[in-house]
Amino acid sequence: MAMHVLTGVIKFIVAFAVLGIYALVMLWFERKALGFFQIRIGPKLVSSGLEGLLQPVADMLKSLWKEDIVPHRADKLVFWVAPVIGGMFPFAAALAMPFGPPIKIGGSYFYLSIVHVNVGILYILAALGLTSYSILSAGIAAGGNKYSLIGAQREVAQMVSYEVVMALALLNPILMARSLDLYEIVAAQSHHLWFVFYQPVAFVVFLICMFATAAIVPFDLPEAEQELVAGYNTEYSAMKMAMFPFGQFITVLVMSSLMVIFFLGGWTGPYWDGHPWILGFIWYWVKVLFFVFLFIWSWGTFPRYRYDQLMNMCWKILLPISVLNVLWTGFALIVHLPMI
Amino acid sequence: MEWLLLLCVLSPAVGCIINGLFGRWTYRAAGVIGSTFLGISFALAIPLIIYAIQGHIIDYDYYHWIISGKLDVPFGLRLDSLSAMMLGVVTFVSFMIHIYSIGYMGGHKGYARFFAYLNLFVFAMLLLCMGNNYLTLFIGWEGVGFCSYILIGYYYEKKTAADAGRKAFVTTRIGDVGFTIGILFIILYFGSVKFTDIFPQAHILPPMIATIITLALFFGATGKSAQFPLYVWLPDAMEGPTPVSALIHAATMVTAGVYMVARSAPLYALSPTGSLVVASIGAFTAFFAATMALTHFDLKRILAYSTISQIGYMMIGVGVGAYWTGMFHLMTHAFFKALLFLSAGAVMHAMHGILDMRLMGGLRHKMPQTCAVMIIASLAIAGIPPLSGFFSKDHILGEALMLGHPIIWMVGVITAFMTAYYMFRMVFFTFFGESRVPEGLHPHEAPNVMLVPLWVLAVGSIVVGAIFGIKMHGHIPIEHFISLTSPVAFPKVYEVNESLLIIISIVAGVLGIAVAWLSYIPKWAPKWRSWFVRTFHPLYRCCFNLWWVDEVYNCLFCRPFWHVSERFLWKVVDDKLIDAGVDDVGRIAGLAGKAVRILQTGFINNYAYWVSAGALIVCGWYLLKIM
Amino acid sequence: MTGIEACVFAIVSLMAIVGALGVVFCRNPYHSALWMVFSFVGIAGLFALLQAYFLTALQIIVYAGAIVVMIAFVMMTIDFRKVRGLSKFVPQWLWGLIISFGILIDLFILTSKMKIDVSQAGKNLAIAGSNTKALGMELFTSYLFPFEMVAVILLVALIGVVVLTKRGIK
Amino acid sequence: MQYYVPFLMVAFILFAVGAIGVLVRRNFFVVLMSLEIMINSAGLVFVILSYFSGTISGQVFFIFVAAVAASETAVGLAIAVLMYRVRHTVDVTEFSIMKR
Repeated sequence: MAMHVLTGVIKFIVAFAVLGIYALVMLWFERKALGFFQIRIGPKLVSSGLEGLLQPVADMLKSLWKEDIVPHRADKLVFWVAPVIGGMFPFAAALAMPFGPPIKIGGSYFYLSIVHVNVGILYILAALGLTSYSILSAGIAAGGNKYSLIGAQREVAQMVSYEVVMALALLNPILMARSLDLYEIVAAQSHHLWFVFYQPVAFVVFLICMFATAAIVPFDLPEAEQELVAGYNTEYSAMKMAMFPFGQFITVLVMSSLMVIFFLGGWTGPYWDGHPWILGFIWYWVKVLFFVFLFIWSWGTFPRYRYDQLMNMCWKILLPISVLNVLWTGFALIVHLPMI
Repeated sequence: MEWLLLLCVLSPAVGCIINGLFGRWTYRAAGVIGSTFLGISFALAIPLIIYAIQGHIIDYDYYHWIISGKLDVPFGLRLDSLSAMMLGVVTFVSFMIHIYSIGYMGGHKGYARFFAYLNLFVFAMLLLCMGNNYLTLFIGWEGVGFCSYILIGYYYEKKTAADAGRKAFVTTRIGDVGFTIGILFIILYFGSVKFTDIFPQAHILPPMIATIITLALFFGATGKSAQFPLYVWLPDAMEGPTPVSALIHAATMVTAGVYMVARSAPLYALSPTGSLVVASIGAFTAFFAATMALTHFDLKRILAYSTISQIGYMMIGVGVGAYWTGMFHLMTHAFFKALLFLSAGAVMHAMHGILDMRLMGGLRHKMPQTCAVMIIASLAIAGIPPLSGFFSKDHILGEALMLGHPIIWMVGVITAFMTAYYMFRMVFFTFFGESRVPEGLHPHEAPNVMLVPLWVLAVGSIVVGAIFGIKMHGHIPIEHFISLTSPVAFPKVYEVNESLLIIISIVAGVLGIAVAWLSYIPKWAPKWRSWFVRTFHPLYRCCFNLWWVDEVYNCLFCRPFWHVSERFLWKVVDDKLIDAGVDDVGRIAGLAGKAVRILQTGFINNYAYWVSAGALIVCGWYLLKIM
Repeated sequence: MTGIEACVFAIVSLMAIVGALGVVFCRNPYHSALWMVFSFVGIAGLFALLQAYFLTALQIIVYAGAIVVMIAFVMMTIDFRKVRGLSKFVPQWLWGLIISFGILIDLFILTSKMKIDVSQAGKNLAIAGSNTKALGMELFTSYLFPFEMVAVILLVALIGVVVLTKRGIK
Repeated sequence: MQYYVPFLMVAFILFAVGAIGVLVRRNFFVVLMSLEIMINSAGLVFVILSYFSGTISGQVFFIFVAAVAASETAVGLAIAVLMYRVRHTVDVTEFSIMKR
C-alpha cells in the first residue's frame, strides 16, 4: 500500500516535471517551426548557441514579473479560477496518458502512467470535458467584455459539439478492442494490423476533431485575432495568461497520444515484439511527436474556417458519418467479419 | 389437406388486399388479378370436393380465437358434404362472374375497388360456408352483409344507390339481431359454438328452447335470404352493378340463410313447429314474390322478385325437413339465376343502362347469343325437363307433399305456373315482338369475355340437374351426398305416385309459358291483355304496386320511429334531460373551479411548494404508520 | 470501512454537500454552476467508493461535462447582467426551508427504520474485474427495452427543444 | 448504526439542499441546477443500494436517471430561453401570466 502511494507520488512528480519541460520545449519548437514555415529564423538571441532554446524560460520569467491586471468589473474569484482550471484539467487528463509501453518487472507490469484505471479513455474524456469550464469562466469573469464572451461561447460550443463526434469516432476502436483500457486497446492492435486500416473513416474524423477540440489553426475560431482580438483571454495577462497555452499544449499532447493509441497501434511497430522495451518507447514517442508536429504544421499552413462552416461540418457531415460508421462496425463485429 | 382448405379460403382475401391496397397501381390488371385469385381458389376447391365426395370430413381448428371462461371459440374450418357443395357452387359461380365483370366493368370508375370488394365478398362467403362453428359463420354472415352494403352502394355518388345500400344493411341487421339471439341461446345451452360439440348432443334441448333457437336463427335467415317480412331490401339492391346482383343477390349470399338452416338441421329436426314456420314462410314468400314479378317492367327487378320467390322454394325444401332438396335447388338456382342476371346485364350493357322492358323488344336479332342463353335459363327456372330447374323444383314439391304438407305443395305448384309465366313474359317482351328501342340506340352483342361465362353457366344450367338429380343405382346422388351431413328430418306421411307429380309440374310450367305466349306474341294479344286488366283490376293494381308493402312498412315502422325520435327523444330527452344535465355538470365544475382557483396562482414555485408539502405529508403519514 | 476509505468518504461527501450548499446560496448563478461541478465531482467520488467506476466517469462526463456546461452556456447566451441582478430568494422562503427540513427529517427517520441485507455488499458488481462489463451485460440483457425507451426519450427531448426554441418553424 | 447509513445520509442531505434551492430561489437557472442536485441524489441512492445489496441493477437505473435528467435539463433550458424572449427575465416569480 505504502509502496503504491510512494510510486504514485514519484510518478506524479516526474510527470509534472516532464510535462512542464515539454510545454517549454514545445513553445520554443513551435516558434522555430513557424519561423521555418514562414521563411524566417524565429527566436535566436536568447542562448544563441542553442538556437534560442532558452527563450521560453525567459518568457516565463517575464510573465512572472509582469503586472497582473485584473479588470475592475471582473468577477475576481472566477477570473482567478479560470486559468487554474485551464491548466489543471488537461494536466489531469495527461495523468492517465501512457508515457510509454508497460515495463515488465518480474511477473507484473509497471505502467508508465500515473493513474491506470480500466476506464482510462472515459477518464481522459471526462477531464478534457471539464476543460471547457476554464474558457466559460474566462469569458464570463471578464466583466462584460464582448470579445471574451463571444470567444468563450464559440470555444465552448465548438468543444462540446466536437467532443460528441470525437467520442463516436473513438467508439469504433473501443468496440473492436472490446475494452476501455488504453493498454488493452494497444494490445489488441499488436496481434494484427493497426486500427487505422480497419477504421479509416473514424481515423479521419478523429483527426479533424483533434484539431477542433484543441482549437488549433483551421479551427481556432475562439481566438480569431481579426474578429475577436484574442477571444476569451483578451483580458488576461502575465502568468494567468500563460496558463491557457500551457493547457492547450498538454491537450495537444494528450490528443496525439490518444490518436496513436487508438489508431496507430501505440508502441507497437516494426522490429518490436515486446522485449526491447526501449524500442517500443521510441516508436511511441516518434508517432506522438509526429502528431504534435502535425499540429504546428497545420498552424503554419491552413487558413481559418468560418464559424458556420465549422458547426455545419460537425453536425451535418461528421456526426452522420460517425453514426453510420459505428453502426457498420457493430454490424461487422456481430457477423464476425474476418479481420483483413 | 386442412391447409389446402385454408389456402382456398384465404386466396380471395389475398386478391382483395392486393387490389385494395395497391389498386392505384394495378389499373387494368385489377380484374385479371381478382379473377386469378378466385381461379386459384376454385382450382384448390376441386381436390377438396373430391375428397369430400369420397366421404372424408375435415374439421380443423387453426387457432383459438376467443377463450373466455369455459367458452372456447376456435377459428376453424369444416369441410363436409354440405360445405363442399357450397364451396363448389360459390367458387365456380363467383369465378364465372369475375370473368364476366372484367368485360362488364371495363372503363368504370373504381375498377380495382370493385374487384377488391368482390374478392372480399367471396372471402366472407367462403368463411360463412366453411366455418366450423357458429361464430365463424357469423363473421362470414356479417362480412357478406357488409360487402353487399358497399357493393350495392358502389355508385355511391348516386343517392338511390346509397339509399339502397343503407336499406339492405339496416334490414339485414334487423334479422341479425335474431341470429345473434339464437347464437347466444346456443352458447347458453351448449357452452360451445362448434358444430361438432352442438349437434351430437342436440337432443338434450327442451322442445320449447329448440323452437326458440330455430325461430331466432330463421329470423336471421329471413333478413339475409330476403324472406317475407324482411325481403324489401333485395329489389332495391338492384341499384348495384349487375355482376353484384348476380353474385350476391342471386347466386350466393342470399342463399346463406338456406345453407344455415340446412347446417342447423339437427336443431330444426328437434322442432317441427320451427320447421313448419320455415316452410310456411318460404311458401308464402314464393307465392307473394311471384305475384309481384307478374306485372313489372323493370328487367332486373323481375329477376329480383324471382330470386325471392325461388329462395322461398328452397325454404320450403329445408322447412319440410328434406334439406337435400333445398340445397339442390340452391345449386341449380345459382347457375341459372346467375345466368339470367348476367344476360340481363348483357342486355343492359347493350342498351346503355336502360332496364325498362317497354323500351326493348325484338332484341333477338341484335343479340342472338344472349337471347339463346336467356331462353335456356328461363326454361330452367320454369321447370321444363330436362333442364336443371325441373329436377330440383320437382324434388322440393314432391318431398313437401310426401312429408305431409299438401297446402304448401299446392302453393308451390301455383307459384311454378306463375314463375313460368313471368319469366317468359320477360323473354317475349325483351327479345321478341317489334322493336321499341328508342332512336339512336344500337344494341349489340356483348364481348367474348362476357359471353364465355354466359355459355359456361348455360351448360351448367342444362346439365347440373340431370347429373345430380336423376335416380341412379337406387338413390339420387345429391340426396345421398347431402344426407351424409343433414339427413331428412321427418318421416314420410303420404306415398305418392312420383310420375303424377312430375306431370303436374311439367303441365304447370308449360301452361305458364303458353299463357305468356298468348299474352304477348299473337296479333290480338294487347286487346286480350287490356280485357284481363280491366276485369281483374284490383288484383292487377295490387300486383303492380307490389301489395304496397313498402308503404305499409313506412307507415307502420318508419313514421312512428321518426315521430318518436323527433318529438320525444330529441325535443324532450335530449334537450331537456341530457343536454341540461350536461350543462349542470359543467356549471358545477365551473363553480368548483372558481373555488379551487385560489390555489392556482400561476407561480411555479407555489406549485413546487404544494408538491413538496404533499410529499412531506405522505412521507410523514407513512412514517407514522410504520412506527 | 477502513481508515483511508473513511477519510476519502468524509472528503468527498463534504465536497458534495458544500457544493450543493454553494449552488443554493450563491448570489451569482455562474458561481452556482461552478459549485455544482464541485458537488458533482464529490458525488463521482462517492460512486468510486461504491465501486461504480463506470458511473464515476459517466457522472463527470454527463453531468459536469454536459449538463452544467449546457446550463452555463445558455446563461451566457442571454443577458448575463439580468440573470445576475435578481434578488436571491422568493418571499415565501421560510416555508421552503421548513418543508425541506421536514423532508430531511422524514428521510432520516426512514433511514433509521430501514433494514438492508448487507451480506451481499460489494459483490456482483464486476465481471472479471470490470465494472463496465457487468453493467453492460445487465443493461443490454435485462434492461434492453427500457434502454431503448430512454433513447426515445432523448430523441423526443431533442426534437422538442428544437421546436421550442427555433424561430419561425411552421 | 449500519454502515450504509452515512452514505444515505449524504444522499438525503443533498436532496434536502436541492429541495431548498428549488423552493426558495428566484433564478430559473439556479432552480434548474437545484433540480439536478435532487435528481442526482436520487441516483446516488440507487447506486448506494446497488452496492449494499450486491446487485448491479441500481447502477443501470442511474444511467436511466442521467438520461432523463439530461433531457429534462434540455427542455428546461429551452423554456428558459423562450421565457427570456417573451418576458426578458429569468425570475420564476415573474413567469406567471395569470393574475395580471
